[in-house]
Amino acid sequence: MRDRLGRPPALLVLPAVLATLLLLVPLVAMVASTSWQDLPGHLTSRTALDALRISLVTSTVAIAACLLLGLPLAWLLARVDFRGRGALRALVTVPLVLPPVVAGVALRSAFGRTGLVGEPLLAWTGFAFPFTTWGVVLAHVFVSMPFVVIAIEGALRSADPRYDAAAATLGATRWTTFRRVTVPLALPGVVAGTVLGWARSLGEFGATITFNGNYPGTTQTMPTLIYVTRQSDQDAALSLSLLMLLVSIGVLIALRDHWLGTP
Amino acid sequence: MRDRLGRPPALLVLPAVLATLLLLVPLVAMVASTSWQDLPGHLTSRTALDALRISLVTSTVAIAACLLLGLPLAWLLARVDFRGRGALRALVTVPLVLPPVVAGVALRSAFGRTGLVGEPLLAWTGFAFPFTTWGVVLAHVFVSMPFVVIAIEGALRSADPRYDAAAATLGATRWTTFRRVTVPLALPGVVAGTVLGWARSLGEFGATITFNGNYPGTTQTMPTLIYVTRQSDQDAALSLSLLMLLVSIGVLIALRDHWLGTP
Amino acid sequence: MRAGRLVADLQVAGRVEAGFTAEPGEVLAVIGPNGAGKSSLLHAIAGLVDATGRARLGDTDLLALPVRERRVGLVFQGQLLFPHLTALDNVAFGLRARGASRAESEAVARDWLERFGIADLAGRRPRELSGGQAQRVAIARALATGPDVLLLDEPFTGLDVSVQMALRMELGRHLRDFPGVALLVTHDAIDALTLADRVLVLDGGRVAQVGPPAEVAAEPRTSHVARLVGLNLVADGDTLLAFPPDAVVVSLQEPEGSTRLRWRGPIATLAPHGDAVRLMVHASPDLLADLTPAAATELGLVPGREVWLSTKATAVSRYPARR
Amino acid sequence: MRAGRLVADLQVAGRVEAGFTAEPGEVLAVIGPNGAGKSSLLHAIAGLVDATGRARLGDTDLLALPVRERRVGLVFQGQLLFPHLTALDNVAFGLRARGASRAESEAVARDWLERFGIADLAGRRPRELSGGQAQRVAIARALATGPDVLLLDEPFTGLDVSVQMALRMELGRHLRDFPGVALLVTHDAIDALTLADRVLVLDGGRVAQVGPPAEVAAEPRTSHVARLVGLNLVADGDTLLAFPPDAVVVSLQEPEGSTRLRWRGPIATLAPHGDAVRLMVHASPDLLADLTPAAATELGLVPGREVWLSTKATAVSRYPARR
Amino acid sequence: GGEGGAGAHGELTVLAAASLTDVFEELATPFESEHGVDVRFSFGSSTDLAEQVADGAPGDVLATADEASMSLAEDAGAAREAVTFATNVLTIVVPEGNPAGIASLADLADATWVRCADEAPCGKVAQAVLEAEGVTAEPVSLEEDVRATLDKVLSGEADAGLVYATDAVAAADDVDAVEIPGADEVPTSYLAATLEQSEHPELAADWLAWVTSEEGRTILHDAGFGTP
Ligand SMILES: Nc1ncnc2c1ncn2[C@@H]1O[C@H](COP(=O)(O)OP(=O)(O)OP(=O)(O)O)[C@@H](O)[C@H]1O
Ligand SMILES: Nc1ncnc2c1ncn2[C@@H]1O[C@H](COP(=O)(O)OP(=O)(O)OP(=O)(O)O)[C@@H](O)[C@H]1O
Ligand SMILES: [Mg+2]
Ligand SMILES: [Mg+2]
Repeated sequence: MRDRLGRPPALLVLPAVLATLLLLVPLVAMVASTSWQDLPGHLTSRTALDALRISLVTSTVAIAACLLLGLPLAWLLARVDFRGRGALRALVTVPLVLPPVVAGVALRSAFGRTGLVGEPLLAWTGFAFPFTTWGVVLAHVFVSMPFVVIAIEGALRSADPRYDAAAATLGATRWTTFRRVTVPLALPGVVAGTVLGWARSLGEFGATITFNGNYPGTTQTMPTLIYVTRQSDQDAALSLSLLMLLVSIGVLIALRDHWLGTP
Repeated sequence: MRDRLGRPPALLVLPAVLATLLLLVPLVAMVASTSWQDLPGHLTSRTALDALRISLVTSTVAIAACLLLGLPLAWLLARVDFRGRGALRALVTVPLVLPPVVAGVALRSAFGRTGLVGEPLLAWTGFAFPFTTWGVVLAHVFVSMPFVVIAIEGALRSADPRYDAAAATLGATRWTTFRRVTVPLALPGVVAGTVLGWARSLGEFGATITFNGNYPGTTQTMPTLIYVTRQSDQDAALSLSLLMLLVSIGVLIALRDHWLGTP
Repeated sequence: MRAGRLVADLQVAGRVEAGFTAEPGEVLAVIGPNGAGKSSLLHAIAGLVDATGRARLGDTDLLALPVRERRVGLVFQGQLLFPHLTALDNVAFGLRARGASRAESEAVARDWLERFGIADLAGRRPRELSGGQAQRVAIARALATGPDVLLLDEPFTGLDVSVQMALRMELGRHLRDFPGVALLVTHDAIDALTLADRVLVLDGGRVAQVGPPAEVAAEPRTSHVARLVGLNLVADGDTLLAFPPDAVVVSLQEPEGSTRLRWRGPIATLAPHGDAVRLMVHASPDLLADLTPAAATELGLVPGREVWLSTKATAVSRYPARR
Repeated sequence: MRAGRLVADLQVAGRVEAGFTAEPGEVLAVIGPNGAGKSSLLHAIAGLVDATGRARLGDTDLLALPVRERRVGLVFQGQLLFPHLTALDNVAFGLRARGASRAESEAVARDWLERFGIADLAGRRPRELSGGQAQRVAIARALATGPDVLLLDEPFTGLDVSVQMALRMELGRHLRDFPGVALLVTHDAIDALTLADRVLVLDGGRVAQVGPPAEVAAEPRTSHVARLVGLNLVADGDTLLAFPPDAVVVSLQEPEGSTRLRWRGPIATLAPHGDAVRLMVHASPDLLADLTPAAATELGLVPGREVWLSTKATAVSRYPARR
Repeated sequence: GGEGGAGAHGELTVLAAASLTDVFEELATPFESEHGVDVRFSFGSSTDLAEQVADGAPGDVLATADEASMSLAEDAGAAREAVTFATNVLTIVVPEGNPAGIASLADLADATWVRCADEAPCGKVAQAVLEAEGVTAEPVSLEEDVRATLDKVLSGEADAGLVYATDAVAAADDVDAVEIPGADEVPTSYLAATLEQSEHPELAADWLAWVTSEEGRTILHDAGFGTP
């Protein structure tokens, strides 16, 4: 069903090539101006490895949480008619437009030591999110969730709802239908949402540092390490970015292969 | 086809409610701690209005460019079999994981006055991107494009490709098919991608300030203004954020109504 | 199993408005022209469209239940096989959804595929099946869960003759033992006449006639049913006249005698029908007439030619057009 | 318009492998059991599946062209109407894609809907149409562009009798004037016999027989065609024997005489067929036999009962089983 | 005299470290009326600004919060000779009312406190001060800049933070300052320079003169800055 339909028209290929160049050229230019010989150094530096580990762990936990909570929300928005659906959909979009630092401030107002939820939480359990790895996860979830929910909702709405009806006539509960029909049918969209959310969370910087600060081994993620490094050593910062890029590409490619068969 | 299928199960509603709370509580907490009486003041402040205007204009131009270039790219990735498709898809994902500041640095290596492309461009045309409103647009396009492409590709891949084949038998070129069949069928996903990209670009801060500086009236967007204001006046910064939120929610709701009929 | 009488009086706005009852074990054929509301009626019973009215199965109020608790087995007109599941998994889906183990479900599913002669295609996705193969999977999927009510929307479309015959047998056997109510939508007179205990005729969204197949076939109330069973139907005030095409006499001049049973019009088509030639004539209404090829040639019949049709009163059955 | 002879010899791996020619203006019926490769053949001509071999239309090598330049009109087995467009826009789509103005396309499309009796549904989306209504839109969509080759994959499925009859007329008229090649896939003997100039019989992905309808009906080479035209078919070495069900004698004892034309087996089904009762007997192969209801009652025939079948040699037509 | 410099319709663009936001805006008002020009600021992090200047960012004056950034711009040949126009010293800030009762650097040991990261200018100063005082207490966070450090205290997330005296002055309504004896041993310097790409070099020089003038120093001093 591919090229049988005719060669892709210039009207589409040209913009696509332009888009590719636009994304490619800055990366090439950056990589070209980066010192590769520093890379092995970072791979053995405790700080860099710690930050990389925290980044990978927190984004992965965060994206798991985003899927766990966001997939049902996306489903609700796409498939269930209820009052206030429009408002809820708008609400989900809001954190998207918050500059990350403001997102951090919002998180603090809610989950900080003196925050709306944070204060009672601290009083009852002695636990507070800020300055902990859990706080980093929380920040990641907050900034990534909208991406996950909106991308997946879009995909769910493109999928034919009549299959859900067919499943119901066969005796499937909505939960079974969700698990065995709705989500599998929208899988490419779900994967896209996951990739977006994970990447967003991996690159997240402003909200995390505002809400959690930056301490090596607990809250210092790659982006915060890169940011502080940049203040004194530009080259080291770039080569750290490169390290992060390579690792995340590796993860993404592995994920895709695993989830979607051939990429 | 809605609740006939049975009441939404607690297994889905509960996580969705949790997700909603997670997004809602920080916003409520933030709004609660913001001084609303400053809001009218901002609405008459030249700086704030300039920044708001630049933000809206640049994100809108940026998302238009993203769609113009990114939609074809998403289509190519979803519908055309070619060598290197997997690599191209990975490439598109890369800018997602770049922390914004690093994205700014990458942009500078490419389009800066002494950059890979920027230098010849300056020599031939006398034009350079950095520190201009065009530069802001460029930065926005660079950071938002991956969101647009990946979200839309996911939606396109969920849509049934046999309709494309049907269109071809009716004599439609791939371009006509793209315009009249493929994109309309994946419209919810395309809208989702657009919303994500626009919002990402509206909240964009790091890449913009790194690549373009922070000149009121030309490159100062809302997020950069908020950054500067925060240096001296936390409250004013928050209330500027609030202003931005309100405006963007307004725009999003208007857009949705316009594009999708009832929200 | 909730076997019981199905008492339904359902309205789907703008699509169908039909009341009927069906006894447990009964097979009710639902016939009617395109757009008569047959699928809508089935979907209303299954709960897939918003319907008002009543629908009781034994003691159960179906309308109060969500789709999945109605325990209907529905063969959709458009199949709607799950595209991401294999044929086997499609058939096993309902069993697993109702709590059977994977092994058990697959064994039952495989058994159904076997019965329908497509066991070797168990591992294929719907897109890798031919139209008729997919249709068989769709029927198997609906039957496999052992539903209380069977709703079959044109189940034999796209099947080849032998499969149709075999499936009609298989389904006939199944329906004979089936304790619940079965509704069978069909455009085929044979299905309606051989598989059904009673026939429900829909026309323009309303019930035009209900009765045993033989009665409906003998005294059709709608032109659609008349055409389906191959009769001509003419309304004469409150009386309906039905007569077979081979009782129609074709002539070029106005027939003599005082019979009111004569009509005039151009020939619309002319086609072989068994050993005879079948004419369709644009009279009011359209009428069919069979005559021998020799007679057709002799009269020089060609499409467009004006002819007179008449029939002997003895060949006509007359019955009131009451509802 | 590239009217010309269609010379095809196409292979789709694992699905079909068929060579045939069709003259301009000819209607070729494609028949065969489910999974025989009929749809695959049509899709190969349209360019929707990867096919090897040759396909020339006049001077044009179809295989070298992308789908849209092949100028085929394809009615898909699953309709595939664009769900986001109205019935009118669906039909107008091809015209607009080929460059006609909006007004012009819509006028032509409206005209087609009118002809198929669904002009009042022009503004509906496919999901708001009944199955038969949608099928008519699908046919209209394929015809509206004025293609060089018409590929109709079971176009009459889901249509009610009168519409089928009307559409068969309409299509017959259209095909008579149609200068190109038309391929019509069908499971209905009437379509094959009345609309087609020649019949192409597929079986297991290969061409089993090609010939004029009358010839194929009289001397079927596959059990599928035999069943389709209502004949029994028995192979006797290199010779095929065909005989009608009403030439079969049913008895409870082994028939006397030395005829080799006798078989034995349990009755599989027993159903009214016209005025007669039709038996299907599981002999090898399965055989049909018609007898009077009186005879059936007298012999005490019930499903499962073992019977003997025999036929007079005079009722049997014999012909070689060559390809 | 009101009509000097680059003329009545000129515009002076100053690229300045974010920590100078308030004081520079205050300095701009009299300058604008005196020279009949508009002063436009582009605030950002010192490193960013220096890099931008090196990349040809439009502007007349660069003011950084440390020497390293300024030398970056100088090395690129974009900044003319720099002058130190202000200094700053480290101080402890605590939330209003000092809930954790911090009276000296030594008290940090039991507190949730924050300071700048080692790589940031304010972090270098903090490191030096802490080392000089022999304090080994570990903070919960190494903030990216002094603003973020102050922010953690302002919001009550941290019991104390090490920030510049100027920050303590600016936030005096919401935080209390605890002076660090010996902090003036390790001051940090603010440098300013006119830029190669300046289109109004004279006006730029006037700005430098203005911030280093007696009047300018008073304004800087009121904001908590020290003078070199
Ligand atoms: N979703 C819908 N919205 C509005 N009208 C609809 C919808 N679905 C069907 N209809 C209309 O309702 C009427 C009944 O449709 P239905 O599908 O029940 O007919 P049917 O008897 O099954 O016909 P067919 O034999 O063609 O399948 C038709 O006129 C159809 O156009
Ligand atoms: N995508 C596919 N991949 C593999 N096999 C396929 C695919 N599509 C069809 N087939 C197989 O190819 C054979 C021919 O299929 P085709 O659809 O051409 O049959 P058909 O003659 O049209 O049957 P029907 O009358 O049921 O529509 C079938 O056995 C089918 O299972
Ligand atoms: Mg129907
Ligand atoms: Mg087929």
